[in-house]
Amino acid sequence: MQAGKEAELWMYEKMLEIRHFEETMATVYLEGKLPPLIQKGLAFDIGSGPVPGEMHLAAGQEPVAVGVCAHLKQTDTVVGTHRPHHFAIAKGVPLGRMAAEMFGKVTGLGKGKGGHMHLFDPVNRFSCSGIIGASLPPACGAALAAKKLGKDWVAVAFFGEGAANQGAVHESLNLAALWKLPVIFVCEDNKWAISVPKSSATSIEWVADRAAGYGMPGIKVATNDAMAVYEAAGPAVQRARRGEGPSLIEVKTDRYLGHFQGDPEVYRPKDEVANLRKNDPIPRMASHLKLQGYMTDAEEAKLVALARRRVADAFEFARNSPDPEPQDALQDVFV
Amino acid sequence: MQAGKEAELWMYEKMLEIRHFEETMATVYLEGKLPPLIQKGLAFDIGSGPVPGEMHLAAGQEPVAVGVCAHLKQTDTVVGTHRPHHFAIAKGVPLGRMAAEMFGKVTGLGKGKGGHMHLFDPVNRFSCSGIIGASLPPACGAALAAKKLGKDWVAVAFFGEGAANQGAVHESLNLAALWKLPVIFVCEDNKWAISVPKSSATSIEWVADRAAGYGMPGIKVATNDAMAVYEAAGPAVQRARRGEGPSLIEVKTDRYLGHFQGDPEVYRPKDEVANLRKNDPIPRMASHLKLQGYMTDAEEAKLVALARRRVADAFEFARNSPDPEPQDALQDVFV
Amino acid sequence: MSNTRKLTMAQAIAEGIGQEMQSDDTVFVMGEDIGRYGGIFGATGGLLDRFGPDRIMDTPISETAFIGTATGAAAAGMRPIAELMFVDFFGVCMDQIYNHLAKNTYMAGGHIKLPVVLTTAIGGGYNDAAQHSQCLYATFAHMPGLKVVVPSNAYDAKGLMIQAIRDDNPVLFMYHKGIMGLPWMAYFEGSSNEVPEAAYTIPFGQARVAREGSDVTIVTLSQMVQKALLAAEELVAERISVEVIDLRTLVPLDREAVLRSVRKTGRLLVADEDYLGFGLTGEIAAIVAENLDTVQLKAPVKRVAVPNVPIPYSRPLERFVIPQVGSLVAAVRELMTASVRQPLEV
Amino acid sequence: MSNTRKLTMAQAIAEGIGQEMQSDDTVFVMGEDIGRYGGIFGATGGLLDRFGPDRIMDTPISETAFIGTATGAAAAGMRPIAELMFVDFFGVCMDQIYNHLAKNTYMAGGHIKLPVVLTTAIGGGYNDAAQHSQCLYATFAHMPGLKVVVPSNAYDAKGLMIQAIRDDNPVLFMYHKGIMGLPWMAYFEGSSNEVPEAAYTIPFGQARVAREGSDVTIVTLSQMVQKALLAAEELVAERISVEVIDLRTLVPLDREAVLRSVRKTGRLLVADEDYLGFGLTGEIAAIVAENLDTVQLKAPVKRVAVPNVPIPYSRPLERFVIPQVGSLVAAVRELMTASVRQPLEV
Ligand SMILES: Cc1ncc(C[n+]2csc(CCOP(=O)(O)OP(=O)(O)O)c2C)c(N)n1
Ligand SMILES: Cc1ncc(C[n+]2csc(CCOP(=O)(O)OP(=O)(O)O)c2C)c(N)n1
Ligand SMILES: [Mg+2]
Ligand SMILES: [Mg+2]
Repeated sequence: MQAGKEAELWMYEKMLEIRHFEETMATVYLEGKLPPLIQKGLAFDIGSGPVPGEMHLAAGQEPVAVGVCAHLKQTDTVVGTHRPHHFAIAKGVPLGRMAAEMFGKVTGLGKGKGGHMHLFDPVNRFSCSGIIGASLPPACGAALAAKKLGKDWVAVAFFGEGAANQGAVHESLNLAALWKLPVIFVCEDNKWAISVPKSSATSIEWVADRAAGYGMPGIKVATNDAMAVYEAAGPAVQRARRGEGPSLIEVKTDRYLGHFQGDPEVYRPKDEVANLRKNDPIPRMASHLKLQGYMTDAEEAKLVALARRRVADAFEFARNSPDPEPQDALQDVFV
Repeated sequence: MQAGKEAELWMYEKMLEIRHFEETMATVYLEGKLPPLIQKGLAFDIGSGPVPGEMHLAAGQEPVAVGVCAHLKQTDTVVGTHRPHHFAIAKGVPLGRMAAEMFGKVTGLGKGKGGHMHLFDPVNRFSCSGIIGASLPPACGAALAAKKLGKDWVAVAFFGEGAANQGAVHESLNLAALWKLPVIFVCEDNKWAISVPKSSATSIEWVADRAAGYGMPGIKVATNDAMAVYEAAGPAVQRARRGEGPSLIEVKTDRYLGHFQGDPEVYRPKDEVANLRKNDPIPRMASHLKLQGYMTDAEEAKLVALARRRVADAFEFARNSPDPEPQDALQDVFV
Repeated sequence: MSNTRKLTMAQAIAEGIGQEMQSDDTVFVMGEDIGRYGGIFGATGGLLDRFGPDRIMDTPISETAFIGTATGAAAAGMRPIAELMFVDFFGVCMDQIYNHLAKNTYMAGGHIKLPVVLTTAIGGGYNDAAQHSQCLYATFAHMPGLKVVVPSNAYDAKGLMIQAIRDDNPVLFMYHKGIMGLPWMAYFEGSSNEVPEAAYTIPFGQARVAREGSDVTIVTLSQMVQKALLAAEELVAERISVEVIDLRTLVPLDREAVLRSVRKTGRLLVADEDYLGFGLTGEIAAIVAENLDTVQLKAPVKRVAVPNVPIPYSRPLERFVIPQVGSLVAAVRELMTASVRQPLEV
Repeated sequence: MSNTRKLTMAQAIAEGIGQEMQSDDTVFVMGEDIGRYGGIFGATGGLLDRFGPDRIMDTPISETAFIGTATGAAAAGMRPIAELMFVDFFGVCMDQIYNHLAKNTYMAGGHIKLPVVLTTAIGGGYNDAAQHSQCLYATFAHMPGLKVVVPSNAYDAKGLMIQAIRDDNPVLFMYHKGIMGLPWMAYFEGSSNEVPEAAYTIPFGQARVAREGSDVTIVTLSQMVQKALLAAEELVAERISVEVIDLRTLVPLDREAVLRSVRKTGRLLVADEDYLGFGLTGEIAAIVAENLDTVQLKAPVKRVAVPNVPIPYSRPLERFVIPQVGSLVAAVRELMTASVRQPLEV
């Protein structure tokens, strides 16, 4: 199933947006976190600066997000992980309110209560969680609701290769297959779970090979390529929409940055990232689009500028938004 | 791998013991639980009589227990389920202290603190739990200890077909395969999880087909037959002892009684059990043993009488043992 | 006025669920053995025949998956009821309950609502041992994000269940097995009572004065309310007048009802079937300790609960650790003879 | 006398584990990122190089499996240490922790011992939000079967860790991220202190008087001890003398230390970073309320803790819900002006 010009340009545009968002965040995140601004003796202070707390960025992992979400509508549900920005952006979550959430501002998706691992956008039906493996059960729920409401909505649960060994994954795969739920399970294999390589955590090479044990299709995408993901995801999404049940897709991808910003990465071969970046999916897609005659150099420059501006606007909106009032903390436990 | 006379006679003897134990318990359990001895209006009182609380009996499921345990030594570990008697007896747990535990007596395995779902016999390395799926992780632990201590001990985790969809099962299968632990996972498919048939709970027909997803052998035993189980379990136990890692065995078996005693079984076809009993593994094995010339009618009668006496002695010991002192309840939280 | 009949708590709960399912298509139930079996403790009795397997859904033994499914379905517009067969099993699915169902609304800044009712069986007294006899409501009340309902009788149970289903927030509804009125388990007759046929609600956060009295206040909930009422009756002979406060919900908690009663009696016994330490009895005692500027105690606060041991199986042991009517009577007597020291002049 | 050096709490914990691994081959560690990474919070720093991957075992993200594995290995003669990276993740593995590790010894009538140390990181203050900032020690102290250790400084941490490893029972060892002395997270300097090189133990159940005082008792633990000491220092200027009690362990709990101090000061502030309701602050307040025949209060008991909301992400919100030095100072001032009513004459 070929993506075609429109879809391919959309994926490229979104990948640019994601990459710029992540790279901008990587810089902004460091503001106020380094000596001499911090406690004497510290090399870095995770709790300082305009964007405190943990920060998991997805630079390099754009293809899996855009390749799947290119098939989705606003009424479809996506549940992401602790590393959620690429999924959120691909699903159409507004950049400004997303960034504002990370700045802890009232204008944020969760009024600053959630933070970067807890982005909730009911309009675009996106959510995520900081708990590994927790994306699958609620995706089953969205899919079950679609069935009960007689809608052709589908739900996508993204999870990492490290998450694959969490009990929740197994229970959800069985439940979705048993009830023929319109879910697409997408395992994002970036080879690492913090410092633990897949080979030290998973007893087989492909998580997708576990699909057979649930009676659902297992689809393997061996390259970190948006079009390859698009082609693999298409049939799975259609199958779900037709009410024929779930699928499990596994995508090989690359983590360019540390597990979280500030990660010393002592566990990682020094040259690994440099080599991975040689295969960067964004320039690869650019040349493909030009080869196809879908994009000129001028149009490329426009798209890049557009992505930069969107991200810059989002961060500016976030910075300029007001902080919540301290006592707002007591609100919203219940609606 | 043929069992041979000695092993086959041992399995037959143990199956008799198990069956007599379960049938005796089925009767004793009802003591004091029926009108007019109980609260007016009740049909049955689970909390009355010499053996109160839930009671899960395994009549019909003897083959899976004896066929596996025939390969084990005292130093091997067995972790059973909420329906544990057949496993415990096959592993050599003393009948008297086991029965005494169910009578809540000080002479019980747990001084009356555990009850029938919580039988702990450190000498014979048997334990069990009332929590579904909970047998697998500790079996991995016993196996890991064996590796670390340089012993050829193996560990067996039994679990029901209903337990197969619990997260703990998935995590344990992956961990055991990853670490090449000497474990044998045995799924006991008696078709029912209380009132829920396997087809309403599991997305595929054979749980053993999930073994491939962990890179371990999956072995299917389609008949409720001790010798068939023996032959399937042998290679798995040897593989574990050789340090080559875990296996998953699934055995089809039959539950003759209710899920627990007192179960109205409204969910179960009326004639199902009658038909199952036509294929009772114990008489089938008896005729096989005679055919083989391993057992005469006289020897059979002796074995039956022996089993009856052992069980009768156990229950008598339990009945005549003293109750714990109420304040003993405050002891043993910590050693 | 609709006519009333005497129902067991199990019947009252099932009736409440059935009436809401009748009037709201988005309400459905998921759980283990809730269909043909009708729920191990009867909370969904008869509902499968009325509503069919699409709305009364038996699940695999996958609590994490189906409770998380309830959360996801609620976010998408449904009003799921999910049953955790015994609260003792919470450990296999607590993450979906407290890190997601309970916290998502807050983390979303109130932008999503999760109308999920989680039903679960609590309590001992029939020798089901350490993994099937706990109450654990304090554990759920301690962590923010769930409303916690713990009824003591059929009338309250129906009204609180309908209130729970109509609430736009997650509600944990905990029923004690020993007051469900099951045909196979002894129960306290007082828990079966007159229940109106028509649907009605009971607001959360309003404790009930189950019995008025002037000498001692017993604050309690669930099955223990029935025990407290029997103890109060027994103490009449000794001219001790006991007031029994049935908390009914722990979140929200009716602190005022506790203070009002203790201000009147000056003596407080907190009676609980949960573990003693770091739980319900501590919280209620603390509410009084925080208010000693307006509450005048005649005796130190007393707590009766499970003495920080797992629930033992053997009958004499279980009866020793779970507070009985007799333990409440004895505790009240002690309160009547105890006294507090004068505070130091400042 | 062995010489001492100043260590961070993380270094002290790792040193204690390393010394026990050196002297006992059955001790080993399992957990996520505890090997090459050295533990996300440094509790196993340097141990992989010393003991190799067979004894410092990185695990899959399968907490139920590897914590249950620890239980099984302990029953078979090993002394495992298992790390739950953040206590907030307990919901995915609580069943193995509390239904098995914590209860098996009791259910076995004391016939098995389970020498497992479960280490876990607790606490907020660096904006890690609702799923990575909790304390939750009251939840584990509430359920019987685990000893619960919550150190406030490096010296105590090493002694309590060695004590925990040598204990034949399951011990939950909870270290607050904000006192580990990590190079990437602000911490309270007071938590890094002089630690002897030689192995030593600190018995469980003995609270420490972290600072002597005569006007107000602050009962607390973990990082909050450091905040309380700063508050006490600040209050010297107002001539208010604060005594700070560091509980150090919740199970066993040193009730006498609390009563001894409050009998002296007559004023109690319980300061806690856990949730307010149904938790630690309630239990400590209740201990005093139960002993009003021997304790004379000058003011009602005061509790300062997280006000029953999930931990919000945004800095102003998090600082508002987590008690700060200033909140302790303010609470102490209020205690000094408050008073209790005379008890009624009986
Ligand atoms: C249940 C649970 N266990 C552990 C963690 C800590 N943790 C956060 S991210 C992570 C690694 C996840 O790896 P993977 O699933 O491959 O996702 P990736 O980080 O590679 O995107 C771990 C162990 C957690 N958040 N939740
Ligand atoms: C985690 C958990 N969920 C639910 C239960 C309640 N329960 C007890 S036995 C049982 C059915 C188990 O079925 P299966 O695993 O097939 O074992 P069988 O009873 O058939 O031997 C259930 C649901 C439990 N004990 N633990
Ligand atoms: Mg990964
Ligand atoms: Mg079964």
